[in-house]
Amino acid sequence: MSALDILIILLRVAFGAFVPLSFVAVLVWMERRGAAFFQDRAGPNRCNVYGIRAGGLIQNLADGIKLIFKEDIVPGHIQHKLYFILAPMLVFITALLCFAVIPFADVLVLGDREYVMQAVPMDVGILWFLAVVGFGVYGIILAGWSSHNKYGVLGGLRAAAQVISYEIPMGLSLVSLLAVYGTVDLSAIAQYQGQLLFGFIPAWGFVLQPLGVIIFIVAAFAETNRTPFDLAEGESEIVAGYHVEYSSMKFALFFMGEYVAMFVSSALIVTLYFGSYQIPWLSTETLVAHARPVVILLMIGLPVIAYFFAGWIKKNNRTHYYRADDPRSRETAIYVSLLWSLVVVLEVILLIYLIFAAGGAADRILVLLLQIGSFLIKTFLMCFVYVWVRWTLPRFRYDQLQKIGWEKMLPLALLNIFITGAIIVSFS
Amino acid sequence: MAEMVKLFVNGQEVEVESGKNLIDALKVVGIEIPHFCYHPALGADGNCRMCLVGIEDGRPPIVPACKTPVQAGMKVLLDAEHIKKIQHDVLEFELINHPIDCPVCDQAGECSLQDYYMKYSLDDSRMRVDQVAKAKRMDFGCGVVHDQERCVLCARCVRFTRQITKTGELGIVNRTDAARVTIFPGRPLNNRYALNIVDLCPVGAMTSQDFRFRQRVWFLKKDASICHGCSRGCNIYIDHHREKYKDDIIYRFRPRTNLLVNGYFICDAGRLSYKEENENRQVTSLIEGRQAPFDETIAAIRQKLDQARKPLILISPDCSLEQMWAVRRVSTLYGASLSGFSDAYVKAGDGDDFLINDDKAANRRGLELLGIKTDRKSFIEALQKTDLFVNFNNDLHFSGVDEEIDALLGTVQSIAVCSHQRDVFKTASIILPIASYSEYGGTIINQDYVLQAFAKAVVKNEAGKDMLEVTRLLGGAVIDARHAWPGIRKSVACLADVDPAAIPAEGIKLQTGEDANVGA
Amino acid sequence: MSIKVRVVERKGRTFLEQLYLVEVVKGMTVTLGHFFRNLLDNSRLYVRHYPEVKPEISPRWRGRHRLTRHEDGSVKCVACFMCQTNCPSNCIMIEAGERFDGRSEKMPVKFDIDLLECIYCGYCVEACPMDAIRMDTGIFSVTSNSRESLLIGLEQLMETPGGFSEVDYHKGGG
Amino acid sequence: MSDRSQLISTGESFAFDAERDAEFERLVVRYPIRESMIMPALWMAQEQAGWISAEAIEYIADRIGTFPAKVLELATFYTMYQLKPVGRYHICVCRTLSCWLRGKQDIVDYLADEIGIKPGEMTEDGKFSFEEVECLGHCGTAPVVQINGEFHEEMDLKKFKALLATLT
Repeated sequence: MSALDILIILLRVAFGAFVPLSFVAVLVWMERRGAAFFQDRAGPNRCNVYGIRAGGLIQNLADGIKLIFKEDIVPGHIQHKLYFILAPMLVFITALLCFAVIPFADVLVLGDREYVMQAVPMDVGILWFLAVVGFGVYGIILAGWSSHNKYGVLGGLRAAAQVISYEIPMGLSLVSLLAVYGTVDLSAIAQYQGQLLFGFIPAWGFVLQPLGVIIFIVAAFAETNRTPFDLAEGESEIVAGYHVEYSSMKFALFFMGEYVAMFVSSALIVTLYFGSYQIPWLSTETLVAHARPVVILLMIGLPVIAYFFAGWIKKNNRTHYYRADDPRSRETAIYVSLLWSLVVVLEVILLIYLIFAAGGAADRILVLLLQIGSFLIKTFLMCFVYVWVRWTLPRFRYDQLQKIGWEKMLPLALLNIFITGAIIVSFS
Repeated sequence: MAEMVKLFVNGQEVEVESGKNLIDALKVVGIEIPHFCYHPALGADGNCRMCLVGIEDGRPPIVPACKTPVQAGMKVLLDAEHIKKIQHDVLEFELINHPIDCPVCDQAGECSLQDYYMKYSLDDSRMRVDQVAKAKRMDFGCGVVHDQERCVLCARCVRFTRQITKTGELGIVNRTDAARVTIFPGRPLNNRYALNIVDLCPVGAMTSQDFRFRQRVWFLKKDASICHGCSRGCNIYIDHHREKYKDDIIYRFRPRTNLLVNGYFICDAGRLSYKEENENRQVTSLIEGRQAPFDETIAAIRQKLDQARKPLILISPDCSLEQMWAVRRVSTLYGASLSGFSDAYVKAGDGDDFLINDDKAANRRGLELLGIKTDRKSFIEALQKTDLFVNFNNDLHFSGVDEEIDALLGTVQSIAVCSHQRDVFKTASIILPIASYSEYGGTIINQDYVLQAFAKAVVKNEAGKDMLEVTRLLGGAVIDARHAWPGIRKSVACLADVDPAAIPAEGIKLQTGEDANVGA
Repeated sequence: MSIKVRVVERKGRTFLEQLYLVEVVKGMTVTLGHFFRNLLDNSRLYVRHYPEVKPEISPRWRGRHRLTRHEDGSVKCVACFMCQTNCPSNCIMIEAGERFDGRSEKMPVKFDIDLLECIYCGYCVEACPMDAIRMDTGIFSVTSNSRESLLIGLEQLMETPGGFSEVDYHKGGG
Repeated sequence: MSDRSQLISTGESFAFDAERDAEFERLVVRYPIRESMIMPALWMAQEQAGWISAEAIEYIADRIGTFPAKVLELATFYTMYQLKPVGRYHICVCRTLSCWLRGKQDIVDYLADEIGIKPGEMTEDGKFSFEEVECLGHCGTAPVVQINGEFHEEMDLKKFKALLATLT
């Protein structure tokens, strides 16, 4: 094993562990800001460090500090303290582990070595995901039960019943998808989606499985306990469900676990149905072959995007009432200058690349970075869908939830398998 | 039972007692005739004209009800238009110069004028001239404060001082709209019943310095009880109230009518004795000066009683009959000698021929009937022999220090089961707080052998335990007041037929041998 | 039975509505419209920039209480306990005492309002025969770091000035 | 009617002189109850001192054996008992209904404005004192003014001025 191998492995693991974590902050921010904008409010806009609010991200910092320093209460009536403490860890760790098998870029070819861009390169990919995500609900059940609290137990029960109901349509929708791809390896699935259908349509999962994608997304929502399927929390009926007795960082783990799970399931949806890291019509090889024009396009595009973004910042980041010596104009000036500095730095890097490093390994790394960017943007947008749905739809009633799961999703998934099977058989 | 007669009120037949006037007779059957000046204790004066009623087929057609004795077949009109007009007009006259300062008037809420206005008038004043200004906040002495503007000149107060106390301090001076109640200059009220004037006054003209502005009457909870100030056992109302975040405290005592015992009045000393119930209370259990939990203190007392060779138990003559019985049981249980020595409670020469008695012990007759010795000689003998002295709330210093007894007390170990912090209990090695009489129920016998029952009124935040509970925990078999009675009935002949749950409000006059002799 | 029974037509019985998806997409379009409108120009948000921009309060708005005074500064309250009697949340605690300034015979010695218990119903203001207690201070934010400081007494109640002119108050605003 | 209950104390004890003492003893046996003697006794006290002081009332109450407050009631009720020194001419103006309706107020106002004495007051030179009294029983010839016990009926301002002019 060469030093490069070890470095690449370290980088992969670091990516798999820290990207979901840092996305927690982004997602919490997105949830809050998104919720606010959906509801015609402003969202977090107070917390600041020397007047810099970073669009509300500083609020997350404040929340984090608060949760860390809050009193960590283990109620006296709890008999199984170990399980009580174990439960939030379980929820968080399982959510994090799921991400390990998701490829975030195409196989990196450096010289004669190939590096699979997954935290844990694993052939069984999707099965690992199904196994671990199903394990996550044990954390919730354990939390509800060990809380020794009626509401907690009810929340845990609901979570369990809900996960059982929705694992089935989810698995069945996957069956048809896997039949199409012919593999369970997520890397292979991602590569498959780099092809073009009929020469001009990207062969992404949602094109191949229009019904499957809907079933899978709905089931994924239920699996992650997100609205409209967050009956396990049900504030109006069971206070906060399974985490009613939790405080401080133990509560924060549940909270972060939920967002990691949301991120991971977004990543999986993207991997399975939305072309993973693939940039439409630009497969890995195409990109490697045309690295220079792509970079030149980027160099032109960056300042244009930055110009509009700066304009947007200037327009929106100001005080909407009379305020002497508005501190937000200062803040805006800082943001804009930072933005342009970033553009300049990127331009310089790209220029250096063009002049000195074009061709060979550098092209490969450039493509890797582009694909990672593509993957993250897609995942981010999928997360936005999560937020969007949450602030649009009301929570289902429990009986409605079960009815949809068993009476609608299950037959539809079965139907999907038949149709897919018929098509595959007739075409092969 | 007096003879009953039938008469008609507003065309309806009612049966009432004969020999009474219309107001009293009809009140018994629930028909109220408005009146200011009439009071059963003071007799009819007929000056207020509020009680005018119509008599059909009679002459004259309109008569004051207070001066009209009931007659068989009488046809009384109360709701006729002309009667209503009389009531309405009388009220209008009364209110011409009335300041209508109900918001600051202590009587508001128990004021006849206010009630009658709401019931019979409800009109705005038609007067367009200035009201006659009279003196306010006049100190009449004895804690009575007079407000001339509110006065309706019913003269109840004047008649009270002339007929009941026979001191005649008050008079109505001037005439017409300048008339007012006043004292002779330099001669304020000077009698021991003066505060009854405050109760008598149908409006807020007479207020008590002591109760003035302290609480609005509608907040007060009014519970019937018996005054423990002397052996008369006057019937009272305990007016108490628990304000938010505070303790349940007594604001005043008021007399409760009981013709067998105290009539309509109580003495000022008794009236103001409510303060004793609020202040200076023993609230903590102490063992050798150290605060201890109640249970621990009880255990300590039990231990001391068990170890003592010949304990002496002293009981207060203020205790209820049931408590005395229970303490007697405890004394037999521990082989203790029991005494009710309470000479200190007698203040010779303090009594009068009306309500106040020399003997300030509420239930001395109870001690007598239960056969508990009260004489000084036997108490001192027992005290000399004893090694443990248990005092059940008996204030030996009630009328000053008794040197001889104090000297003896200094030599023995003592335990005090007491409701108040008093000098005599201070030397005790164990002090156990108990409830005072406003906080428990029971029966007492007054000096005229009238057996009266009273109920628990006040519930303190830090409630002391009833003495019965203490004796029960000390091993006595008496669980509560009811369980004391089989034993009491057996041992006291004149109580043999008494059912404690069925003692009427006015009490039972006991037929004791002695009493029967006196009667004969 | 003479109760009129009205049969309400139930919505959501067609196949498309039963499918949910179409309705979900419709709803999501609406919310997305709001999202982008606000994202592109946040000056159109329906928000009040509290605490920098205070809300307009009408003179009849029931804020924190105050005790009014006569022209000479003495308290108008005569300690009649009407407010305490009427208070449904039992948050007013008065102690009365003698008054010697000739205005009345009685005045409050202590006048405590437990703002934590108060439900701001305004019955005390209605009950007051002297117009002595009012809720026209315009103070709507009753916050503190300790429970004790929210039990406000006579001094504090008298110190607080009214938030509106006498004319506006009696007119009731608007 | 003004408040008459503010008694004036002379600071000296009061007692009937020998003549009135004998008169008292002569009269008191006439009545079945001694309290009936209050009014004659008040008259006698007023004759003796010109007016009735607090001490006089206390003396009478003691002498009769009743409460001072009771004597005070009578002394304040009847306006013919003078509870303070009066002028040489004591003017009593009836204030009750008939006299009021027929214009007694003109006379009262005249006394207040021109002579300078309000009800219950006396001129500085001691010539006039003035009191509003309750019904004098001459309602048919209202308004009526009584000066030193002498009735002047159907008074009006003009007649009253003329009347005052005759007094020296």
